[in-house]
Amino acid sequence: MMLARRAQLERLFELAREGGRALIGPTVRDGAIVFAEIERVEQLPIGWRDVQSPGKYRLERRSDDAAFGHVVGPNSAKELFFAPSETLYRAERRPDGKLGFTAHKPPPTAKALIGVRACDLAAMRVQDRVFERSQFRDPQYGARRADTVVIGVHCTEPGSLCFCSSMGTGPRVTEGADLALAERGDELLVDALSPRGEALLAQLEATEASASDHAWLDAAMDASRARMGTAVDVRDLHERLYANLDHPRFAEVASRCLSCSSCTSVCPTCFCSNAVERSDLDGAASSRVREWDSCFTREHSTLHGHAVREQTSERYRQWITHKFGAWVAQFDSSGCTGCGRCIAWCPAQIDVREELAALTNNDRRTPLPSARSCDASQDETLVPRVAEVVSVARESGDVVTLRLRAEGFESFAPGQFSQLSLPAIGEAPISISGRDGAEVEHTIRAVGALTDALCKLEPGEQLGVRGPYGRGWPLDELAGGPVVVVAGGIGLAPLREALRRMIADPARFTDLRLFYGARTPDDLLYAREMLGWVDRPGFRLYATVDRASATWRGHVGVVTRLLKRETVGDRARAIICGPETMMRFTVDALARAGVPHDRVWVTMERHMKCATGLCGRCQLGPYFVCKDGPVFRFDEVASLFGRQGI
Amino acid sequence: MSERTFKVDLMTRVEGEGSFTLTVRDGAVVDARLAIFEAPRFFEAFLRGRGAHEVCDIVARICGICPIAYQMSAARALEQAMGLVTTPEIERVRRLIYCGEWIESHALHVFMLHAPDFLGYESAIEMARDHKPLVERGLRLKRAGNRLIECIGGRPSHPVSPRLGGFSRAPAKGALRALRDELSRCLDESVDAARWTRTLTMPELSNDYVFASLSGAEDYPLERATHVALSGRPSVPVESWGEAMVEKHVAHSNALQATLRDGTPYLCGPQARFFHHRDKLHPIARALADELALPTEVRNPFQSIMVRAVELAHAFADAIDIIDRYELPERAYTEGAPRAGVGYGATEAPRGLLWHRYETSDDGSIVSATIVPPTSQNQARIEADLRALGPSLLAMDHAAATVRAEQLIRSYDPCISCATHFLDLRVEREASCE
Amino acid sequence: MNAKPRLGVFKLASCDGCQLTLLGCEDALLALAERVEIAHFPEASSRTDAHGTFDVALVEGSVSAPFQLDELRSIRARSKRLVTIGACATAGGVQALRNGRDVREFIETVYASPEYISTLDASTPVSAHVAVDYELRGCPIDKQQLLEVITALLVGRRPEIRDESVCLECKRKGIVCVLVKRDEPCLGPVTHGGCDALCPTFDRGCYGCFGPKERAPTSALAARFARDGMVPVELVRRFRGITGGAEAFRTESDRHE
Amino acid sequence: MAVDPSTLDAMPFLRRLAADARAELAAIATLEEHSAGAVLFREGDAPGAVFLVLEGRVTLTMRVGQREASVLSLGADELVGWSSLLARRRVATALISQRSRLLRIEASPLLELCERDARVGYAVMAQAFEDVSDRLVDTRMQLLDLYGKGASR
Repeated sequence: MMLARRAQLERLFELAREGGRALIGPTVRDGAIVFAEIERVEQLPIGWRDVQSPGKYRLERRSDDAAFGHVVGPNSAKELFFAPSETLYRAERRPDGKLGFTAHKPPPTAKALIGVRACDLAAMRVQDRVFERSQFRDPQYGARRADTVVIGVHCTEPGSLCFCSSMGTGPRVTEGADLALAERGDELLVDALSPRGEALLAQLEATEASASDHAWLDAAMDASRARMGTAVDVRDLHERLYANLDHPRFAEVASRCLSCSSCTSVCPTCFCSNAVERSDLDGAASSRVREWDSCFTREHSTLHGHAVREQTSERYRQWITHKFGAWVAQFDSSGCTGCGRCIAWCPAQIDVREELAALTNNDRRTPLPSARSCDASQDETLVPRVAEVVSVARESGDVVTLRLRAEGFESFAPGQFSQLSLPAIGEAPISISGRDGAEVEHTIRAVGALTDALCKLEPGEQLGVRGPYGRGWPLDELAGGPVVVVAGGIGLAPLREALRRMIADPARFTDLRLFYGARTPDDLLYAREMLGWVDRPGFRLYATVDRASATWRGHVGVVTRLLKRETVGDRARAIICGPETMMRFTVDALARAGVPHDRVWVTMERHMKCATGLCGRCQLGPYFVCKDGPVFRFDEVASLFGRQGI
Repeated sequence: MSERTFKVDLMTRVEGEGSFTLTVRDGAVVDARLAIFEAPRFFEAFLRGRGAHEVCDIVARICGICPIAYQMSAARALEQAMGLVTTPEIERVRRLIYCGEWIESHALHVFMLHAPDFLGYESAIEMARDHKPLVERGLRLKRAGNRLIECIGGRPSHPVSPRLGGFSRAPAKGALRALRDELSRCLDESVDAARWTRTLTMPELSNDYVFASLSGAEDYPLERATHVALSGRPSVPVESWGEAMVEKHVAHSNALQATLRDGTPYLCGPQARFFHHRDKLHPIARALADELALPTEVRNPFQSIMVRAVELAHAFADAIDIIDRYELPERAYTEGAPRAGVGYGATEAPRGLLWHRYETSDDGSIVSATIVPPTSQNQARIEADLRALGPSLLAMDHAAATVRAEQLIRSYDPCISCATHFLDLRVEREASCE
Repeated sequence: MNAKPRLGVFKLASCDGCQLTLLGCEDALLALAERVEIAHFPEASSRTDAHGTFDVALVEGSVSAPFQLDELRSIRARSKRLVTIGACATAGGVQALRNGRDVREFIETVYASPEYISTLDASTPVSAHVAVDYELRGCPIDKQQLLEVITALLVGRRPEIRDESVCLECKRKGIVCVLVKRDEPCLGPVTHGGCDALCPTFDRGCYGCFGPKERAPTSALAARFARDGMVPVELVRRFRGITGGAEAFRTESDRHE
Repeated sequence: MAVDPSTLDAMPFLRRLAADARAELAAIATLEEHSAGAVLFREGDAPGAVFLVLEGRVTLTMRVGQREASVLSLGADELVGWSSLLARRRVATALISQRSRLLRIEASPLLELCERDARVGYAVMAQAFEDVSDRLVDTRMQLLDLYGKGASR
């Protein structure tokens, strides 16, 4: 550690801004200390402090002229790297009908950050993990985040809403910065935490800090910890929260919560986003724009026009259990850094520390899965590739199978899905129903504007495609014993390629039974193909319909009735895809037949808007359905399955 | 006996819904009626009991096209009632945003609503097929006005920043400066546009008007005044305007019509302002008026399009001057304590003078409100003009004559929604649904 | 595409500001006219077709006089899609402030000869009378949102207009919350976004032009205002404003009366 | 005429009955075989026999206007015509949709037997109750129209 005069800040500003770097630091604007571009030391909030309490924030004059004598303001570094609103790509339909997708690249702007607290440095690490070290890497975030110089500040004067010491993120800057500063009157204690920091420090006029300087800082940090507001008990917090999903406090807090999204917006780690189509008036071109979203909006959990989480209590539960619970399973750390922003900027004055204590006022614990390690991230631009329709097969009145020529499906696994898109209309996840050489098939039911338009495509027309995404069926785990496949309605589509592969491999799949329920005989998909399978030894097909005319000689009734009549045997394994209600009854029927939950796999449904776990929409408890699923072994999701408002 | 009736059940290219009937019998006009169809909205009634600080937000909703006029007249009146004094810096910002409204409203009227009459089109969109540059120019000028309003007030219709005492936030200097180039280009374009109005064929009509416009400020009347100037009569202090004119509720149109106390209709708006204050126009606009050889007393209502074009140039030039001198004021507004009082406010809306009177109680809530919009003041004058036009229509075919009558009414740029806090459809609807 | 889709613009009780927004789409106006046939738009064109059929009808204004009811039913019958534009058409507008009060007394306040006046007791939204396909909020509506509704309807998708709070827009813009920093009463937390957080941008509290958002827990916000010292009469005014006729705001204001 | 009591072993719920009770039941049962297209009874018929499906498929159909709609198909181990136990008219038509082997028991001797021998009575009623309950749940699921447009997936 080195000791410098505070006047060296001038020099540090110069160094930080070298090479045209934008310097971002705290400054007073509109009655708050905000994090914004500054050029000169005088723009720091010298002589200001921010006094905060739930739902209130006031600037006050200090008795001294400390430059860093404040805590955190309404904004954070988040907006610098994860833009509040940004174009992902532009789509164009050329006059010849061909499509083009052009990625939007944010202009590379090198940044230097100064005055970042330990809590916010922790938040940057959390966001790095979300955007850069998950299965998919977000290039827009990466481009903005790359090559950022970070000058942290040890927090010597925490506010009453601070609880970084509870969350283990502060007050001392220990990582994530190049330099760490401590302000002591007109002196600075400076620590270099990286080679770049060393280089910067070498250019400052500074002397080696003494043992008493070290001791002063240690004491200041201890004092800071002691001055923090209410502490949060973080031991097993994620498991304690998940054990209290039905806690009456959720209803109580919902009577105070405005569901306004302020907490998630000011949170330096919240990353949920929404992507919308902005089409030009002529319909020939459109942009896909990503914007900050929040689990407190209705649309965030909207699925087929209905909100999964309609009640404020459910949204509050989603937020708090994700931030302090699911996050641990998803990213191996809490989503909270103890900065206190969600308390200060809550118009309803809700203090999350109080809510956490009230919600976990018992000894219950529910274990969560541990975080899946991610050894290799792949870049995901969210930009579609152009695919061309090779042929269109009409399966039933409102279902067609599009055979597409598209690249990138070589490593496809049955059960995975694609994101299909049309400019100006939008994008949706569609399961892959088959692959044949370089061609992939998607079976689509016309239920909305996009699927209607997809179903109307003709051979030679183009569309956008991303994928394949998600976890498919565990064919290897199924091999060897009897396999029961249960499909309902269009749920047969994601199973078809798995069935084909099992049919084609009689040595490993000697006993294969497909139970398939559809609405009417006309709605039975792939009827001709299935008839071809019937001759295959060891394969049995049971099809049933909900309603039929008297001329139909097949089964009438629900698919579980068929299952009940069959002896499936306790060695069987089952894979199921269909409406959630149908899957729930099927799982029960299988359990009665002796097939336990850990030998049943189901596909889960959530709105897989980005398909990469980056938008936060598809969350189901500790999972992102788009990348942890859509196929789950039933015991993984049993406690969440069919539960309202999760 | 010959009788011809010219009638339009739904007037188009005017703001709001109105109709007119003109009946000529044996060469003499026997009936000239302008009726206004809007359901009453009762602003003056529901303003009572509201807080003084809410009035600017509420009265803006009287009109989507000239909300700033309403906000400014209301602010003036309430500031007077509350004894609140604004700073000169803030007054200039008020004039600036008002310039924006004049630009937006005049550009809309000249190019989109009135020009198609002169060139023989049903709409500016139709006109764009043959005169695209003209329509695009109109849209550019209008957009410049909207941008100016947006910069200061947030949005063109019902801006949010105007308040008692000033603005909730004063515009940043840089933001205004950023508009300067566009305004300057548009000033040139508006000069060209005014020259173009001279090429239009003006139907003949010459009327003897009593011109009423605000006066008492050193510049061209806009956002403040002490008096109402009347041609050929002594001027009237703003406070007394309510007594100098009378509003009457006439059965045939179910509208309040204003006349002078002796029953004489008067005219407010561009021609009146030009008549009284030609010499106070910005030099660029004044030179333009000279170049166009506009008489100070414009007696032909069709020529109002030329006056409006001159005012458009004036508003651009005025706006640019204000921006050039602009410094961010220390405070965006001054505050006043609520008190009981009476206040009067009059400003020049694009289509004429807009007069408000409020009485406040000691907690600052509204005890009574009176709003006299320009269109109701011009209404009697419009009917008088229709009467004057009548005989000249007899030589024309019916359709052309009807269009001509409509064109005359349009030359007033009537703002019917403004007027509808006191207008209703019933009577005229029933009468016209024969 | 064969014939261009036909667009009609209609007006009930209103200030014209919303249809003016269509004229204010300067850059897009001529392009729009290429895409659709603007068949009835009296404010802009003398070619009208009040009795024709429409693919999309934009309706501005509230129902506040008897004749408007018949007019509205007729428009509905002739339009494939009926879109209400603005606070009047979706919530009754500022003129709904008269609702629940003695209209006769109101008429006498404004009119010299009240016997000429015919009006309904309440100013009501279009959806109170006929089915509405889409409600575009705002006083006035936002230009971009209007274009979004039209373009979305043209390609057959649902408009990408989110029912989220003003707070979310405010935070995306990096505005410092006026409620938190100085207790300025702001309806943003319970108000439908779409204005791009205009009022907070201009350093004042939101006054609810876009009406209540879904799940607008107005009582929780009123509780905050009351904690900050707001008296009931002011609470009533606060929720009974430009969109005071909307259910959530009306109920809340009534609660404090 | 009467069937061998071992035939009853095919039905799980009857396997649990004591041998003498099974014999009594066998005594009033007959074995029938039908080929596809045959009709066991028609909607509106007077109450008659109850059937137990040993193999094959029986489809219940109901008249909707001019057409006949299939509402449920029943297979091995399932009960057909339970409404006769309540002495009600047939609520649906039972159509053989696949060659079937059935155990036929006339309702009146069966009810008499149930009255006389509580063990049989309990077994039969319990089975009928379970069947009806399952069918109720299934019918609800069919009503939900899970694969319809409004429902997910």
